[in-house]
Amino acid sequence: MIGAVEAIRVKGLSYSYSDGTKALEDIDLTINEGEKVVVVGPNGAGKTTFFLHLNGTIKNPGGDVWVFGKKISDLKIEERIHQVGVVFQDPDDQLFMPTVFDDVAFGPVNMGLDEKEVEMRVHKALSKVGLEDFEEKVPHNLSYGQKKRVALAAVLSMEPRVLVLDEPTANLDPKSRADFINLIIDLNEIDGITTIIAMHDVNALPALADRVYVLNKRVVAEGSPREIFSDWSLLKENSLEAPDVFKLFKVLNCFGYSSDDLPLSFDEAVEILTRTIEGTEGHIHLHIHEHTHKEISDVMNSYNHHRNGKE
Amino acid sequence: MIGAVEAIRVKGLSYSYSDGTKALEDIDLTINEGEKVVVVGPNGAGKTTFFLHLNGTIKNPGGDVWVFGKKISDLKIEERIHQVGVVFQDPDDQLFMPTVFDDVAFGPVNMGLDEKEVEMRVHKALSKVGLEDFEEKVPHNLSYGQKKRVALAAVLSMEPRVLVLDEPTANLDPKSRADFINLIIDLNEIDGITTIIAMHDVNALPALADRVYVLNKRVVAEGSPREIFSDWSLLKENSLEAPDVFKLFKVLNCFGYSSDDLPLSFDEAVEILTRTIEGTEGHIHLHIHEHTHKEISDVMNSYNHHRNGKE
Amino acid sequence: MEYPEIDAYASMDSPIHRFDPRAKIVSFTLLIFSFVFVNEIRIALLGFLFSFLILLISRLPLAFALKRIRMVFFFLFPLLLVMPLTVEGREVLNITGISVSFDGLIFASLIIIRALAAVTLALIMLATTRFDITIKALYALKVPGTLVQMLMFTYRYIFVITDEFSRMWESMECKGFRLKANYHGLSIFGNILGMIIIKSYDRTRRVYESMVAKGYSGKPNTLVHLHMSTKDYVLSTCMVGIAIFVHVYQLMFTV
Amino acid sequence: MHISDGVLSFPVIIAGWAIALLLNAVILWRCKCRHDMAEEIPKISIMTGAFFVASLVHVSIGPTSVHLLLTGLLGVVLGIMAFPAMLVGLTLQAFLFQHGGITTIGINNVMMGVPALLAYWLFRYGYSKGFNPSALGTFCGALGMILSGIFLALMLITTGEQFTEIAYAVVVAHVPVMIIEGIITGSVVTFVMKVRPELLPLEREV
Ligand SMILES: Nc1ncnc2c1ncn2[C@@H]1O[C@H](COP(=O)(O)OP(=O)(O)OP(=O)(O)O)[C@@H](O)[C@H]1O
Ligand SMILES: Nc1ncnc2c1ncn2[C@@H]1O[C@H](COP(=O)(O)OP(=O)(O)OP(=O)(O)O)[C@@H](O)[C@H]1O
Ligand SMILES: [Mg+2]
Ligand SMILES: [Mg+2]
Repeated sequence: MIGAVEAIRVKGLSYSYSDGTKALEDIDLTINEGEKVVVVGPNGAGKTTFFLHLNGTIKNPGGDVWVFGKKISDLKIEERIHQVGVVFQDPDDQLFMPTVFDDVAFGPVNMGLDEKEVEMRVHKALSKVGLEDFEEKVPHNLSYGQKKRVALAAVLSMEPRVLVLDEPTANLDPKSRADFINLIIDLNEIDGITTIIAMHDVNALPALADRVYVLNKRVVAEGSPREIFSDWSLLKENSLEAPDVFKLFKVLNCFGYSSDDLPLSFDEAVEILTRTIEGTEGHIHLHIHEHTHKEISDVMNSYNHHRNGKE
Repeated sequence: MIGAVEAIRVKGLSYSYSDGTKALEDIDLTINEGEKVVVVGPNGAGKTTFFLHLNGTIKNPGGDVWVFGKKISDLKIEERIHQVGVVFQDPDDQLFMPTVFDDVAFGPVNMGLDEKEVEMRVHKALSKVGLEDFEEKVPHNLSYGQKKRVALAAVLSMEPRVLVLDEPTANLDPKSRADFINLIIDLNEIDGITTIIAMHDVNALPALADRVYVLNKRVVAEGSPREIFSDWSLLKENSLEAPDVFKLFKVLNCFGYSSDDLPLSFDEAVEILTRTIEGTEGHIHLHIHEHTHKEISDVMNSYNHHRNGKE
Repeated sequence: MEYPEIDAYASMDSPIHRFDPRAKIVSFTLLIFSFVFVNEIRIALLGFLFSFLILLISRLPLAFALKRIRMVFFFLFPLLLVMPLTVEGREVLNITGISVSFDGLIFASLIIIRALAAVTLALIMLATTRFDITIKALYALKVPGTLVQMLMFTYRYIFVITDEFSRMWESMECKGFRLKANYHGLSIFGNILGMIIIKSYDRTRRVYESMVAKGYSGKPNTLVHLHMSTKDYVLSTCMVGIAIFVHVYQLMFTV
Repeated sequence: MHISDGVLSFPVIIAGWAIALLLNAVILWRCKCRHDMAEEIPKISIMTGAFFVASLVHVSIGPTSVHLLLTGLLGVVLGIMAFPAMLVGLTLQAFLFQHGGITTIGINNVMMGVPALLAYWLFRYGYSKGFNPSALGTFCGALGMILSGIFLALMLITTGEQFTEIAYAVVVAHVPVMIIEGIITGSVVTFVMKVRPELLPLEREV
């Protein structure tokens, strides 16, 4: 993208915890304004640690993070939290005020805004997450999905330009998960907020990523979701998997369905199928020839690497 | 199954928490020895509450639970924990001893076994979960996936005949998740342990379920995974979703792929595809006829109910 | 926030590391009590040197040990400044009418030396045994089971709660909060603390449930394998001997 | 403010141990009669863990920083079980962080545990008389702290007259901390009353 604004730039970032655990090594990356980026990597890969650098919670003289062209260490707190908002995984860790209103107002109050402005922001943030009438509720008594929304609203009220989310879909039931994903997509597409997300849920990943970084202490790979999921040895080395739909189309390819577009999600699959079938004058042949079985077992072996010995 | 032994039988079980929250209403169900059963339902449906009844943690005079034909309230503690072992969601709640060895030995010691036997069981349980050399480790130095395994080992060491797991795959990276699922399947298939699992992860569900109960305070439905996932209005009412692969084959059906066997997982999909194509003398036609678009949009609407307004 | 990792070097090897944990607890505790009640500064100094000698024998990294020992020094250091002025006694110096007394100086030094000896011994005792084994040794020493279990579970959950607390703290800092000693800051801190208390309280129920699921009935449930060897008997006899000797010697000395 | 090893005299230390052990024994015995110990043990342990962690926080006042004791709060939240909880907490603090001392665990337990008990009784009494819980919390938090300070001063004076001036200084030094703990305890009580009132032992006896 020519002329795109650099939202986040990280250069040669390394970090070790005080007990000696090396969490990050020489991270280099650039994220442009308006992008949706997902960071994946196994448990303990340093994703959360990395996110703590993005808003300056970890102060690290050994590496530099620029936010919209300014060094994060030079930004004042109020400026910084206006640029980058981080939503952590466990909503209970983020809701510590007696009411939903207070929790959502917490950030704006710390930014020194006046009362009117604070109230306006709280209403706006709560309506974004669909919890307009919850202001007076006690966060502790909400359902898990609702708590996650309040935690998000509490960051949205600071109106950050970059939104960082650590495992947004964990522990949610399927409906709440789908709702939450849509909410994030809307924030990105409608409000133009740059989103950076860490997650393990590969089936939800494609909807949330224009670009994927694979992190395992260092940046192991970078690319579109399609590129990342096509590289099965990369997946294997980093304890990852490809979405089921993607794997299935790999198999369909073996059966003679030929399309270079491999879909990553159910919706995309339907669209691609329709397009392909229409493009081939209304029909597709699936058939078995002599190499098919071999090809299929190759695909299975590459992608089901975590199930070795089970087939 | 004729002549099957009833592992768990529950009759007319209702429960309210002391603050008045109605968590369970009139639950009736029977689970046979050797079955793999999954309980699904939205957040707050009462799954965890139900599980607390299965091993007598909640003492409830208002409902009856029989374990292998005996009323649970009549069983002595040592007998009871030998019959049913429950692994809860958060491993930190279950690893309360200073070392892994102590945690895994906790149950056997309470059962009054002698030292030799306790040690043998600890070794056996740890080797089942693949953590042979971890005996002297301290829980806070383990990764999340490892903690989950230790929590499982701590229950396996009591050698229960029924294993109850609350959200075993939550928060795990894809590899750990796949490993954990395989471990559970092995315990069921090789060791013959009856498994009862609560989870939100529909893509992993088919591998872990012979039969599914949908719980939402009461038992809303019961059936094979295929039956449950075919009933989209049931799914919708209970905040559930069908696995992506299953939905995709519904769509393929619209394109003229005709098979009544809809696969639920990637592996099954490959197997069914191969079988179907071989059965039709080596090929399948996918084509678009006049009703196709309508049919597809019907499928999409029924199954993507949680994404309304997004398409 | 740091984990309280007192036993980071417990897997090293030294005669002190090999000392039976029960014997270690008994003899070190006696030594501590003995050195703490010495009234004669020279004997106190000998006690401190003896403690330091054991520290050297234990091969614990000095940086690790000193970092913890010096805390006591900082804590008691003000005594050294205050007591020479407040305690009456032989005057060594007179600065513009304020008399600095020798007795005060000696007395403050005595307190600090005794404290240093005690903390050094306590540190060695804890740092040379894995903490879980120390707790089991307490149980083997017939300390009431209820207390031992409370120590054990509290120790375990300190780590869990520390993590939880750090995460909450991080998320507050992300929203621009800094703890200052003003009303707003403290009452927000009260909220976090309240949240920690509520979360811990909810956890107590879940932990109890999972304990009951494993047949817990309130009794301690660990296997303890500890064997006293001849060396352990000799070593503990020596230490107990020194602990007693110090006071006998002091009695004779002062008479 | 914990007392370190080496400061107090032998009789004071021994008296401390005697009172501490006796009170603990009585409280645990009473608890055993009224409740299921199997349920109480994990409860006290985890709550003690929470207070332990909270007391590691340093609040800076001017050039120095103080770490919190939370004596009054412990009493208000845990009731009489605050006393054994304090014993466990102090033991771990002495062993893990070298705060306080080994020989002084007993006396420290008395010095902070008795104010905690008083704070608890006062809180319950005040609540039953219809006082505002937040204000009561603030008062009990402050009271717990200043009582600890006064006890400490008394103990120093009992040990020897050399400590008289220091004892006064100790009481004065406790005043700012008293205010801090009062505010914190008050806001914790407000928070808990709003979010999870059943957690405070107001109606039931512990
Ligand atoms: N406060 C800490 N002190 C010491 N080590 C830590 C701390 N926090 C994390 N670590 C370690 O740093 C490494 C990176 O941890 P991090 O939490 O960033 O991983 P992650 O990628 O977020 O993992 P997950 O997917 O499980 O959330 C891990 O090895 C972890 O054990
Ligand atoms: N100790 C408790 N006291 C009062 N109410 C409770 C308690 N535990 C659970 N509940 C309530 O009982 C209902 C059932 O809770 P439960 O934890 O069994 O649901 P669940 O199906 O396990 O949900 P999830 O999928 O989120 O784990 C919920 O409304 C919950 O708020
Ligand atoms: Mg993380
Ligand atoms: Mg649950």
